[in-house]
Formats: sequence, C-alpha cells, structure tokens
Amino acid sequence: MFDAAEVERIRNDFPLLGHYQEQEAGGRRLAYLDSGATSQKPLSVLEAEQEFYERRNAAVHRGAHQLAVEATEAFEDARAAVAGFVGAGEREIVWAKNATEALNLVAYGFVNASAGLGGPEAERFRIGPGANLVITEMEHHANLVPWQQVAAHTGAELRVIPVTDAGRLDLERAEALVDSATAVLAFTHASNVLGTVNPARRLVDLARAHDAVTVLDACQSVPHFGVDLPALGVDFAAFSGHKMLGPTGIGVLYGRAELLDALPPFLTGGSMITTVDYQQASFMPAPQRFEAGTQPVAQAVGLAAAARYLAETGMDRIAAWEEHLAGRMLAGLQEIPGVRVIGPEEIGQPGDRLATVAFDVEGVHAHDVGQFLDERGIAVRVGHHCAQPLHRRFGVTATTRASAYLHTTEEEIDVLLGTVAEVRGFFLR
Amino acid sequence: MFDAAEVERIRNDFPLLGHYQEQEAGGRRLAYLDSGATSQKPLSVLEAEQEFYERRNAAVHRGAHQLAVEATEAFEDARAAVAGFVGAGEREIVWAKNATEALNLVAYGFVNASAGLGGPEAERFRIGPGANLVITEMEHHANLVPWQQVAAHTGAELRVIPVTDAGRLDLERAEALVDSATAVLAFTHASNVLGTVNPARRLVDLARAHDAVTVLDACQSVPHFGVDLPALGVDFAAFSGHKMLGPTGIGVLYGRAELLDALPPFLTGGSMITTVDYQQASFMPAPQRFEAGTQPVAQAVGLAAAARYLAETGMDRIAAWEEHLAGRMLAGLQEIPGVRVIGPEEIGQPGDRLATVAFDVEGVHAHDVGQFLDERGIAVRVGHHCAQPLHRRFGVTATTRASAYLHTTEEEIDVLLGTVAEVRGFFLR
Amino acid sequence: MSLEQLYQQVILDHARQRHGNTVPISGLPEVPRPPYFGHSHQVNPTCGDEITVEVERREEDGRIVLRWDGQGCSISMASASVLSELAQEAKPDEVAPVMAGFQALMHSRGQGAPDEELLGDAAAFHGVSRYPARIKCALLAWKAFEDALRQASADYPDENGDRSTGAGRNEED
Amino acid sequence: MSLEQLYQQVILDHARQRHGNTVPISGLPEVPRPPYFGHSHQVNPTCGDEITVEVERREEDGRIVLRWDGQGCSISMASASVLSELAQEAKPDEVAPVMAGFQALMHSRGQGAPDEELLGDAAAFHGVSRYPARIKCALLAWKAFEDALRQASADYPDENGDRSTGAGRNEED
Ligand SMILES: Cc1ncc(COP(=O)(O)O)c(C=O)c1O
Ligand SMILES: Cc1ncc(COP(=O)(O)O)c(C=O)c1O
Ligand code: FES
Ligand code: FES
Repeated sequence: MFDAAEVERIRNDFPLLGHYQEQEAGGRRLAYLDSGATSQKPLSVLEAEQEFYERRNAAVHRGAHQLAVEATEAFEDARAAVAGFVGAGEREIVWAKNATEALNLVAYGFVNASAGLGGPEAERFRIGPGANLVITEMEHHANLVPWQQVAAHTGAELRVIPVTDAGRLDLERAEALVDSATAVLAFTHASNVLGTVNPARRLVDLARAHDAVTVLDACQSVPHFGVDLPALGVDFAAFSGHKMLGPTGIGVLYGRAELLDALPPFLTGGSMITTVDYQQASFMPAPQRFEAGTQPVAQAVGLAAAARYLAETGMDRIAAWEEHLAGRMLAGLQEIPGVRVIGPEEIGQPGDRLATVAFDVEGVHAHDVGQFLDERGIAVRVGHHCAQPLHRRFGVTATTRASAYLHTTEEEIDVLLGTVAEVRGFFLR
Repeated sequence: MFDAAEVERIRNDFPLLGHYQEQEAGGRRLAYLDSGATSQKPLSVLEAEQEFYERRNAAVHRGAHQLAVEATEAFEDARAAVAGFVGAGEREIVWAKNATEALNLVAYGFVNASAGLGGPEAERFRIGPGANLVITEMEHHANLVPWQQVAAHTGAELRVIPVTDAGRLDLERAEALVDSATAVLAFTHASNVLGTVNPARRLVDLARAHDAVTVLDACQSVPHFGVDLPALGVDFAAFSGHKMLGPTGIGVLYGRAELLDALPPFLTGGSMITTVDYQQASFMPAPQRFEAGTQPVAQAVGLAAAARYLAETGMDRIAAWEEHLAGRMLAGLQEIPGVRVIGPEEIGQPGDRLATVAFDVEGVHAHDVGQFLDERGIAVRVGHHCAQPLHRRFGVTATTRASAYLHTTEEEIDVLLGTVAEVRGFFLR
Repeated sequence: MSLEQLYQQVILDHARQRHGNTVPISGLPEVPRPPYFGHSHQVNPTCGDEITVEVERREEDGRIVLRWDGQGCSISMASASVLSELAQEAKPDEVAPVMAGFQALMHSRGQGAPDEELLGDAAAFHGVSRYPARIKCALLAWKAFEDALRQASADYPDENGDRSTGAGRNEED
Repeated sequence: MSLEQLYQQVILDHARQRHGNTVPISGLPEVPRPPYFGHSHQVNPTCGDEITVEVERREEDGRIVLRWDGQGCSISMASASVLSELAQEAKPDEVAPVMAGFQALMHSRGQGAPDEELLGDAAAFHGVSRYPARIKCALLAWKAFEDALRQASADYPDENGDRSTGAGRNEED
C-alpha cells in the first residue's frame, strides 16, 4: 500500500492533475473520481507517443527501409510489453481500437463462422438455434449488445445470470443456466457499476465443464489489480488502453493461441492476408489476421509505457491502496442519510471489491448530484454507466459513481463524502 | 505551388524530418518518399493531442462534470473541422480506427441488413444471390476483401472493372459491368500503386443511373488534393488520419446523412444505444450509432489539427507542388534504362495523377531496390502495396514505390533518380 | 455562475410539485382517444431518462390540453411542469413564440437575457444554457410537446394552428 | 555495414545461377510421385513472394533429392540455391546441423561469426541477420525444405532420418 507522500509523488506524474491544481483559484484541486470511465495519463505515456512520432514513425510490417524497421520494432515490443503485463504470449495479443471492438471481434467471429466462413477450423464457433449464450445481469452494454447481435444472426438463445440484492452474481443460478448447449459464457471480471469482482476461475470451470467458450470483460480488472489471463484460464479477454493510463484509440483482445488461430477474421483488408485474387483471400495466422489496415501504432507504444508505469508502481500495491480507499468510501457513504450504495456494501474478502462505488441519493436525481459535486471540483460519473438493464434491476435509472485510482487521496474521498452529505439539503430546500 | 524556400519552411514543422537531419553524420538527410504508406506529423498535430491529454482528457458524451464537457467540446469541434475539410455535414462523419474499418463498417452494414437486421429502413442494403458488387482492378485490399466477405455472406457476385495497360480504368467495360442488379460500386479515388486519379463524378453518375450505392476509397485523395465529398455525390467515403498528417489510430467514414441513418449498426456496445434490455436494443441515429465504446478522442483532436494545417497551407497549392514533383519523377525514371513505370507514364490533365510512382527495375527484385535506396537514406515502399491482384495484372509480384508529399523537395526527387540509376549496376555486377 | 443560479427555487419547486403530471392515456387501451390527439415519447440518450407528452386540441375551441409523465433530473421535470403550466388551455399560436423563445434561450450559451414576460417561470432556466450537457434535459419535454402538438393539429380545421406549429402528417407511433 | 557486405558476390551469383531450380513435379499430375516424397509451398507474407521445395528420399540410400522453384528477392533466391547445393544428395543427419547453424546465424542480429566450414556458401548470408525485414527472405526456402523433408522422411525406414528432422505425419496438401 502507499502512504500519503507516495500518492503525492504519483500525482506529480500526471500533468492534468497538476495543471488543474495550478489553474484553480485558491489552489483548489480537481478531485478526479471518474477513472472508471477513463483514466488520466502519466507524462511517460505522452512522452512515449511523442518520441515515437518524432523519431520512429513509419508504416509497420511493410517497409524495407530503416525507419519502418524501427517502427515495427517499437510496435512489436509494445505487444510484448502488454502481453507480459497480463501473462500472455505475444501471439495471443491482438490490437483493437477499444475493448468494445475487441468484444465485437469475438462476437463477429461466431457470426461469420455460423454463416459458413472460416473453413473447417472454425467449426467450434458455428452455432444455431439450439445453442445458448450466457451473460450476466451486470454486463456493460459492450458485453451485452454484441451477444444480442450474435443471437439475432444465429437464432441462439441469450441467457442472463442474475445478480443478488447484495450486488454479487447468483452462482447457483449460473450453474443451472450454463448447460451442454452453452456456446459462450461472457462475463465481466469486475463490474463498472457495482464494483463487484467476480470469481473468474469458478466461472471458467463451470464453462469448461460444458465446453463453452469463455469471454472475459477485463476492462475494470486489468487496470486495477494484477491479472494473469492464462492462469484464469479464460479463452478470450478484452480491455482498453484508456482506462489503464494509456492513450485513447487502443484496446486489447487476448485469445488463447489455439482459439485465436481458429476464429474467422473480422475486419478484412491489408496486412492480414497471405494471398488474394479477385474472388478469394487466404488469411494470416493470429494476431495479424485480426489486424487489418494500419494499426494504432503510436497508441500501442503509449499503452506499453502505461503498462510499464503500472508494473513499476506495483499492481499489488495499487490494489491495496484502492481497497483502502474503497473501504473509506463505503463506510462514509453509508453514514449519510438518504444515500444507498448500489453494489456490495463492504469488502468481503480482499480483492472482491473495486474502489468504484455507485450510489443513489434519495429524492435527488443522479445528474443533479453530479452537477452539485462538479461545482465543488469533484468529477464523478452519473447515469446508467452503459449498464441500463442492471440499473433497472436495482429499480433506478441512474446512479452517481465515484471511482478511484492510484493517484486518489484519502482527502479526496473525504471531500466527496462531505459534499455528498450536503446534496439533499440543497435540492430538497 | 510552392517555391524551394516555402518547402524548407514546411519541413521545419516536421520534427521527424529535422531530427533525422541532425542525426545523420555529414548532414545527410532522410528522403522520406513513403508518405503514401503513412505520413509524418507536423508539430501542431502532436501538440494538439498533448494539450488535450494535459488539459481536457475525460470521457466524452457521458459525464456531467466540467472536464467531460470540455472533452466533448474538443471532440465534436474536431468532427466539425474534419467534416468541413471534405465539405460534409457534421452528422455525416463517423470516426473509425482507420480507413479499413470504415470500409468494413459499410460492408458489414450490407451483411447485417441481408441477415434481416436493421429494420425496414435497412431495406436498400439487403442483397442476395441475384445482386452484384462492382469494384475495380486497382483496389487496395481494404476495398476488395470486405466485398469478398459480403459476397460470401450474401451470395452476391463480385465484378471487377479492368485497368488498361496505361494504368487507367476501362470506362467502357465499367459501363457494361454496372447494371440494374448492381448493389454497390466501390472504387478508389486515387490508386496507391498506379497514382491514377479516377473520374469519380463519372463513376458516380454511372452508379446512380442503376441505383447502386457508391463507396469511395478516398485514402489517397483527401490527403493530396481538395476533395468535396458531397459535390462528388458519393454515398460513402473512407479515409485515414495517418496518411494526412494526422495520428495513427483514427480513420473517417463519410456517409450521406440519409443513408447513414438507414445503415444497420456495425460495432455494438456503449454510447450507441438509446434503450436496451437483456433481449434487445434500439440504436441512436448516426453518427453515434456507429461509434460504440470509447472513441479515439485525442486522435480526433489531432486529426482536426492536421486538417487545419493542410487547409492553411492550401490544398490547391499542395496539389500543384506534388504534380510538379510527379512530372519530374516520371520524366526522370523513364530515362533510366531498365526501369518501367507501372501506371500512367505522364500527367494527362491536371489532377489526374498523384506524385506516387511505382516502378519495376528489370532483373532486380523490388526489395533489393528498396534496400539499396535505404542504404542511401531514401525511404520508399516495396512489395505489392496491398494490391496483390493489381500487381499480378501487370505481370509483377512487387514494385518499388516512391510517394511525395508537401514537404518533398526537388532535390530529394533528383537523389532518388540518381540512385535508382545505379541499382542495376550494383546487382547485376 | 453559482449553483443557486442554475437551480433557482422556482425550478426546484416545479420539480417537486409537478404541474400536469398524470398518467398518459396512450398507454391505456381501454380509454378512447380524443379526435385531435397526439402523443410523443422522448428519451434523453445521454442519461436514459424519458418523458411522454400528450396533447389534445379541444374540439370546441382548438385550445391545448396537455398531459405528461416521465422521469428525469430536476431540470427536466421542472421544465415539463413549467411547459404544462404555460401551454395548458392556450392556443397553439400563443404557445409558438414561447417555444421559440425557450429554444433560443437554451442555445444562448449563458448570453441571452430571458424575456420574462413571454417566458414566465421558464425564464428561470436561463442558467441551464451554460451547461451544454443539461440543455437536453431542459428541452426534453418541449421536444415531445412539439411533436405531440404537430400530430394533434394535423387534422384540426384551422390554418392558424397548422401554420404556427409546423404541422405535418399525423404520425402516431 | 555496407551494402557490399549484405549482398556479397556469392549471393548475387547464386541469385542468378540458381542451383536446383527446376519445375516441381507436384504441380504435374502426369508425373508419378516417388515413394518417399514431400513438398512444401511457402509464402513470405510481407512481400507475397513464394517458393516450392520438393524433397525425395532416395530409396536405395535415403539420401536427399531436392527440387525447388519460386520467385523472390536475390536473398531468397540465392538462399534456395545455396540450400540446394548443400542438401543435394546429402543424408538428413548431415543436413540437420547445417539447418540449425543457418537458423542460428539468421537470428544472431549481426553478432554471430558464421561457421564457414559447416555452412559453406550459406555463411555469406551473415549480413542478413542485421536486417530483420530480410531474415524471412533468407529462411523462406529453408522453412519449405524442413517441411518437405519431414514429409519425405515420415515413412522412410530409418530412425536416423526421422529423429534428426523431427519428422511427423506425412501431411501432403
Ligand atoms: C488506397 C488505399 N486504401 C486503403 C488503405 C488502407 O488504409 P488504412 O491502413 O489506414 O486502413 C490504404 C493505405 O494503406 C490505401 O492506400
Ligand atoms: C466493464 C466495461 N466493459 C466495457 C467497457 C467499454 O470499454 P471501451 O469504451 O473502452 O470500449 C467499459 C468502459 O466503458 C467497461 O467499464
Ligand atoms: S439528466 Fe436525464 S433528463 Fe436531465
Ligand atoms: S523480399 Fe520477398 S522473399 Fe525477399
């Protein structure tokens, strides 16, 4: 865990936080409690991108010239760095524009395979009306709507594992829902609303027992605690650069090598075919087969710098600090009259709850809460956080969500708590 | 057109060119003649991205807080700037990761519509075995393979407009190939190999006469001369940021508002639905319906800066300068024994030829030519340039391609010519 | 600008005591629909909040009868309530300038001085125009109202009503 | 490093005078295939160049008969020619160390000193290892050869051949 001095040191690495501090009259800080939506970037990430553009920018995997060789090296080194960060092999990492694209890539793999594309090796991705796809009630739209599309294309049934009132997955129901006709079990590693961390290994075991492909939404886990994807045993996983201190415009798909090579291509075009004539094409093995056209090269380099920054800071220490902040936030919010936390109200076991806390303020709409906090320099997210059905399940249309990261201070949490305590007085005046 | 002094001024805006100049012992420059693959970036683009990250970075279209408002403004201002650059309305511009994704977006629109998705308004994108899709022999794989996939999904026939020996489209054959069963006419505005600029208006008229949807690959046109997409009358067009001085990781799809709103969604997830429950979703109008998940926000801001840089320099002046360089390159190459230009050997009318020249050196493989040039500080591209079938049509597997941009000097062209003249002597020694 | 200027007391009051907020009949199959009737359901996609507005043109005099229901932030609810107060029993061509004035105010980026005589309680929303993310909240009900009124007026036999509200085909959904 | 060190005269000579370059029988349906036979077609995806290598194990003594055809840069063509010279009529376990040595040389990033005795003319390729983009060129024929030899050796009745070339199932394509 960090101490206060270390958090201050970390803050100094983030130009935006420093900039805000300077700007604000009276030295008031920006309490950026919206890292769950997108994270701020340390200088080393910005510099890595800049350095790439100023010294090594060229088309990768194509040119014979020296600059192109250096660009290719930077690009593939970035892949190795990000692969290492999640324990994967380099060939198991595919670049995407964001996590959403990464999840769609897998979903469209099923669509394309089911339409007969992809040759014999795509057999295990072919599904039809008898099959089912299982997701959970706490999925982000990015891990929900693509599976609805697969269902619409193939006639497969979409099933939903419910969430308990306490904000955890109902594992008994999960065991009933996953059966021998289950083609996919897609679930989030950590909920961007409830803050719940799901028992990934257990869910993987369940899927494996029925030969279902597992797809992990790792958007909220990889940035916040150490994740070893092969150790979890998932088949596919997706996460985003911008939520883990990296640039916008880049996401990552992890796939077990064996499955990735068998999945039909998604985007098609340059740099992913071996030979092509006017009527047909044959495709390269993974990861290239999924990387059509010019890739987010500078962004890959930036993301690798972000992974390095996180690794050097230490994922375990980051997780411990955030858990500490989560405890403080949960305890404080529950003391405020009229405030209800949506999601686990406390940390059960270490590692089972993020410092991402959504709450409802009785009688005040979340957007009004957010406006009030913003006026005091506290940036939180309000709305359904791209989890509309989950909100419906908890009987609300919107919540206010505060999410911490490694640079969050105890003081910021306290300011949040103090300000939330004033909300009802203001609006119900 | 520029004079030499102006080109020098322009060069100073490009850190990579300056950096190389410093590095090289003896003041030898890098002659970067590979802008057709990817362009170098002026400082203003790098600064725009950096400024965004340091002052305004937040999730767009979502947060209620001040930072999010500023980020959203920066993002939508960027859309307006890029829309203005090609004469389009803001709602007609969709962000993609690259041009390849933009083309796939349209292709998958047809696939999804043909599978019954997208409701009644998607009717005009529904095709089956009777239909045909027409492309040209000079397409980049990005505007070829996606249509093969559409054909594979729908049973439509893929037809190819041939290229003459002189490297121009055979328009008579085009008129025979496009008929009442043509659903799509997809063609490149300018060939990345031959340098040919196609008569877009004429092709659009042909398509319209048969009610076919036109899809323009504008990757090599928008960076090099002024393009007004609505004036051309195309239905869809795609181009890439990285080829027009912008960042990697961003591309653009233009679509006529009416068609864009009718095309079924492609990537699905957050920020593109209006309401969703566990079984179905309804989608926002364009452009949001095609922008699932966190967008390349900083890259959009950077691309807008690139468009501003180009507009301020003046697209007409850039085009005139490049045409001047093209003339010099073509004349010079044709004087070298054993060198054959693949593509139009001269400029026919103003505006019908890019300063992108592919050539074959008799008896020496293109990769060896490229290696030789690289050793002399000349960066060109070698290979099939993602246009394998086109190379086959000209009886070669690979060519050497030199492509100029606004910062290219006459001197660089002359160094290229002088060095190419030495190639055969070295390899056939 | 302070929060008090955004959230004026009159807004908070309207948000709590909502004028015209009642169950819409369009959801009730057993209730017959009046002859000149329109209804519109609008969603604010940023937040998922929604509103339904129903408009009748009274047969005898063409005046507006308005009903609405929805859920949303204080600004959207107060705005619907204020609209209802302003439009209830009004003639369409009396409401038209109010609608235009409110639209203009919302897009004034904090610059416009509200015409209090024209806008009444709606003038209290002037602070909203400084908050781009909240303008949609304030306009949600008005957008639904415009749509519903257009439908209700489509066949109503006075040209005035038609002209002033830009009526089109009666498109019920 | 200078271009002359990369493109040594012996490379350019092999690129022009290609040893073992002849029409492969695998494309000719009328020609019967020898009993211990393998062929492999490899594409260099970066450039689209391709090569076909055919290997026979001679029935009487198990020695290698090699044929190849393809198109590519001088490095790939010269490398195929050199390989052909080295492997022709050799025993598989004589070729194995050469293959390993050439692989190692190519991945030495310009650091390795080539074992000229082992590699013969193939030592001339040491400069290639400095050019990551060209390593695939130099290895293209060798990769095809390895694959074809594995096939040819699959059923050949000596364990040596099998062991030294890592033979697997005879997978013709
Ligand atoms: C004509 C043409 N079309 C499409 C593309 C693909 O662009 P991108 O790689 O940016 O997707 C390119 C560039 O490689 C091109 O030159
Ligand atoms: C759990 C979860 N999944 C998926 C996403 C989508 O990520 P992106 O917007 O980067 O594609 C997010 C972030 O919005 C998320 O929190
Ligand atoms: S926040 Fe939803 S309408 Fe205001
Ligand atoms: S460049 Fe194609 S094999 Fe060498």
